[in-house]
Amino acid sequence: MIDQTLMYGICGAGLFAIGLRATLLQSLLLLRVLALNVCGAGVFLLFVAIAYRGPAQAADPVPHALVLTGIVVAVSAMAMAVALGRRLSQLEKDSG
Amino acid sequence: MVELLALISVFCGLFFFLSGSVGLLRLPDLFCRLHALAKADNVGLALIALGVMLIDGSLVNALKITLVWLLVMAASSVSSHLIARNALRGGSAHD
Amino acid sequence: MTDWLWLGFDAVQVIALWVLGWLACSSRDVRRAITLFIAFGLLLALTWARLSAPDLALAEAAIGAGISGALLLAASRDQVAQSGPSSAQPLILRGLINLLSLGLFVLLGLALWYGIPQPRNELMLEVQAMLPDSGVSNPVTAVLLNFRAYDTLLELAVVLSAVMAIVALGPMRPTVAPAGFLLSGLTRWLTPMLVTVAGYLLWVGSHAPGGAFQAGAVLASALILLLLSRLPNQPAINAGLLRGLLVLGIAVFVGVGLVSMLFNQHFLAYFPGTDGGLILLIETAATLSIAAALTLAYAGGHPADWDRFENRQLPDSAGENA
Amino acid sequence: MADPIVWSIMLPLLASLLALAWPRRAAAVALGGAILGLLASIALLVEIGQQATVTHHLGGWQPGLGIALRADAFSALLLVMAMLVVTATTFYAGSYFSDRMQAQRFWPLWMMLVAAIAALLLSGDLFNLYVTLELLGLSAVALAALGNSRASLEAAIRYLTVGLLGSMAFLAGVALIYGGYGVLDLSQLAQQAKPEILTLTALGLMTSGLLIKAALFPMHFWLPAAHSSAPAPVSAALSALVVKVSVYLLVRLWLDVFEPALPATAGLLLGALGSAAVLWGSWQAYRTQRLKLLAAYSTVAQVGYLFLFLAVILGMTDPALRQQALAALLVLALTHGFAKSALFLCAGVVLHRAGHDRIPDLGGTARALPMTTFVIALSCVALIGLPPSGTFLAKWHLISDSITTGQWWWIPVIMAGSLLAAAYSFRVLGHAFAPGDNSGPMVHWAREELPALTLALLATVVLGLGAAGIWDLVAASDLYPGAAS
Repeated sequence: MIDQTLMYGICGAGLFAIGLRATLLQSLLLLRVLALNVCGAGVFLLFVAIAYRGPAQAADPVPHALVLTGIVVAVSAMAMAVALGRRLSQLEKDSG
Repeated sequence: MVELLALISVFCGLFFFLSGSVGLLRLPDLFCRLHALAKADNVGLALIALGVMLIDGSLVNALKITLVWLLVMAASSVSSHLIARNALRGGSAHD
Repeated sequence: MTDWLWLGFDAVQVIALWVLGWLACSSRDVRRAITLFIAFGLLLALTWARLSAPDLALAEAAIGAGISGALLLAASRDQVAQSGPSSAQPLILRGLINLLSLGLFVLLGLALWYGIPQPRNELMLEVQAMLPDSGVSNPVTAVLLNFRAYDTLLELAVVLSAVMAIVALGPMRPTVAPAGFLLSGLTRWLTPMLVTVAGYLLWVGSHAPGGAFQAGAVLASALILLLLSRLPNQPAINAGLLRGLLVLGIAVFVGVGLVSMLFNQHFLAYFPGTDGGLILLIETAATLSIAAALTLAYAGGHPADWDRFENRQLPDSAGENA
Repeated sequence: MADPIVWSIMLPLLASLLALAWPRRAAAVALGGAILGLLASIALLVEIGQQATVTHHLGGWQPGLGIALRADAFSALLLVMAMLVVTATTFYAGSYFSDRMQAQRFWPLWMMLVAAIAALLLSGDLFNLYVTLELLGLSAVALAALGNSRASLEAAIRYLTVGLLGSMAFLAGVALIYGGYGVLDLSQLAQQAKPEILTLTALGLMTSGLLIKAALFPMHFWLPAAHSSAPAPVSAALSALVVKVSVYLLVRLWLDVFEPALPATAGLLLGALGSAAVLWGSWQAYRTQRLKLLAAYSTVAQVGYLFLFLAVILGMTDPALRQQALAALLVLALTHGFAKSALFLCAGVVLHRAGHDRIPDLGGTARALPMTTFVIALSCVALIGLPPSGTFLAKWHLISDSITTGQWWWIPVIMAGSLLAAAYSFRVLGHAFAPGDNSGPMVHWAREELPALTLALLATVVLGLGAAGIWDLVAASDLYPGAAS
């Protein structure tokens, strides 16, 4: 196995765990969403580390395509969470 | 010879980045920090860009790198201006 | 020598990612967390470049750090609470959560260590073998828009449903203050350039890093700049046009898919010889839809005449409902 | 051109686009999309009746390189059930929304949800399943937030973050699987799956992600609020369909794809969680004061039964017996889908007419809304599992299978769950039949009550009497050969 795959794979696993922990611990919506994105970044790093084939060879393009899809999905989800939070704080402001 | 020049240029650039970061952390208020960051980063980036151009040696890429540098300059000056203006109006320059 | 240098670079990179991720996650101050998160995104883009994934580096810089950073910063203005309580959960629960995360990390690490003895190349070789038949020469684009085009179609649907949700929640957030001359000057100067870059990214995606998503994000950033700087004589947003733009990407995609099913038996089986052109057509439509969607996502709601457009039809739909 | 497996997904998707682009006719477009989608799913079922399984290679590429759509009797029957529920609910929703602005925002999202359900049921690719899960999750949250009150927004936010966490866990599992096997296609995976630490970790991650989405006890905490604060048609779809497709996916992965890699105790663990869900959900349903909350808690319990089935099936070795038990699981899922959607639609009618859904204040409902009360009673018959409902058959099967596999300890749980279900049902009906002041005609709100009646009749009479066909269909189809052998 290529060193970088393992190294960055473990880095991804760590980010996944950090994000998961913070998602469960944070109470503010925005911070929670942020933590979810760090968690997602960890999973993406897992994919890209698995795709890596060393400096001389081209990497496996399939995980790259999957991660590209994942990044766009993550942004959509984040935008939606932010909009929900904004609407909720408006309602809270209105009702005092 | 060219490589040596490039290396010197890159390291000088790194020094400017370093001093900019130190300034960001150490200087007392927002305006000083902005000043340090903008100056140091622009010069630092210019030096690194120069070094990379020298190593690369192709004219087309050199033009592209120059364009990148110009764009970063424009963006960073405008954003520094906006941050400073916002701070002046909001009066939160000292947090 | 270079090997050791790379190893050192990788080690610094991994540690920096962990530290930034940890700090961004554990901060209780929203602004601070967002700033750290944007830095984290940029570092991630660097990591993608390091791991020979230039397509991802572009996308991460444009979408992951750029658009989502802008989105989060705008959102941090709206939210009432700027910092959270120090500990929401009881101590036992916190301990359990820590234990769970740590356990998962160890388990994932073990699975990677023992489970992936050597890289599995089957699918990669298949992609390489079929690449000449895909109509494009960038393998990532070939996977995204030909081999696994259906994923991309559904992904556009995900983007659309998020935008529909955002639009349903309320009106756009108002601009805070009119932009100064410096920002509007920059916008005037930058917008055409951004549109050009978006077009370039779209075009170059067939044979080099780039493609619809990166192009859409760049186009969206141009639109967001326009929204922010509110230039004089800027045309108002036309809701009908906007609806059309949002729908366009998927509509073209599904249209191509169904027509190809009519002639070639399989959904999204492009005609031989036309596949490059069809992919470009789909990508162009997708770029426009993505740009519209990301801009609306940043704006955080529907434009002013979105409702008026519906109101105009009110008498009719009332009759239909009765 | 006649590929119903593709049309079942694309027709609702096109309807969603058209409803967004043409808000003026959105209601009609959605109804058209639902009916056409129903027809496509029935065509798919007919095709499966003839050739057992259907596969469509998207893009014409070999599975592995490309994505394949796959269906067997299990997924096709669930799809037909979903489309029936959707069509009835679409009729109902046409007169449900009093705020027209809200209605016009509902239709495109509604059709998107339908497309997502169809796409998930028919997908044969692990990463594609992740995308469909996200599509389903986001459109469901968007619909749940349409209530636009504080309660519904808070519930929607929790629903969103919990769902995203589930998807992330699932995706991490997909990444590991890709690293270890280099494939994403389910049929190729089914032939290769081995019990290794990588497979187990990946399966554990995917399973926990799906358990969160399926709201299995103790991960059910987000469900009651999200399902009970949404508009009635949305609640119906969330409770009857969205939760169920996550269970479907779990069953698919466990029984068809990763069966050789499963440890022996895994089934028992899921069964234990399922029993806790049955007891806890039914108890909470009995104690709650609101009709919609009762329906939501009852969903928690019914999901529990499905996991009891999974435990029993994993304890069997004979493939023929397994297919029979799978058919019984399917009957339970179908019945619950119809009955629960009918119950939520009725709760919506009650909420509209009475202005509240507090169970102790339901007095007089039976006289004011006779048809609605009748439908509630019918759905209760199905939820308890009285004959002739499909649940009766399914539970009877579950009990006898528990005995044959030696897992007798589930039987008291099933009994207690049914008893509690009877208790909460009679509590509602008792209050509804209490004397009240006004009386109404038999059918008051035809556009809302008749769809609910249709669904409830499907659950009690049609499924109960016509279930034999389901057994034949399921017994004949084996979508992922290689796993069972």
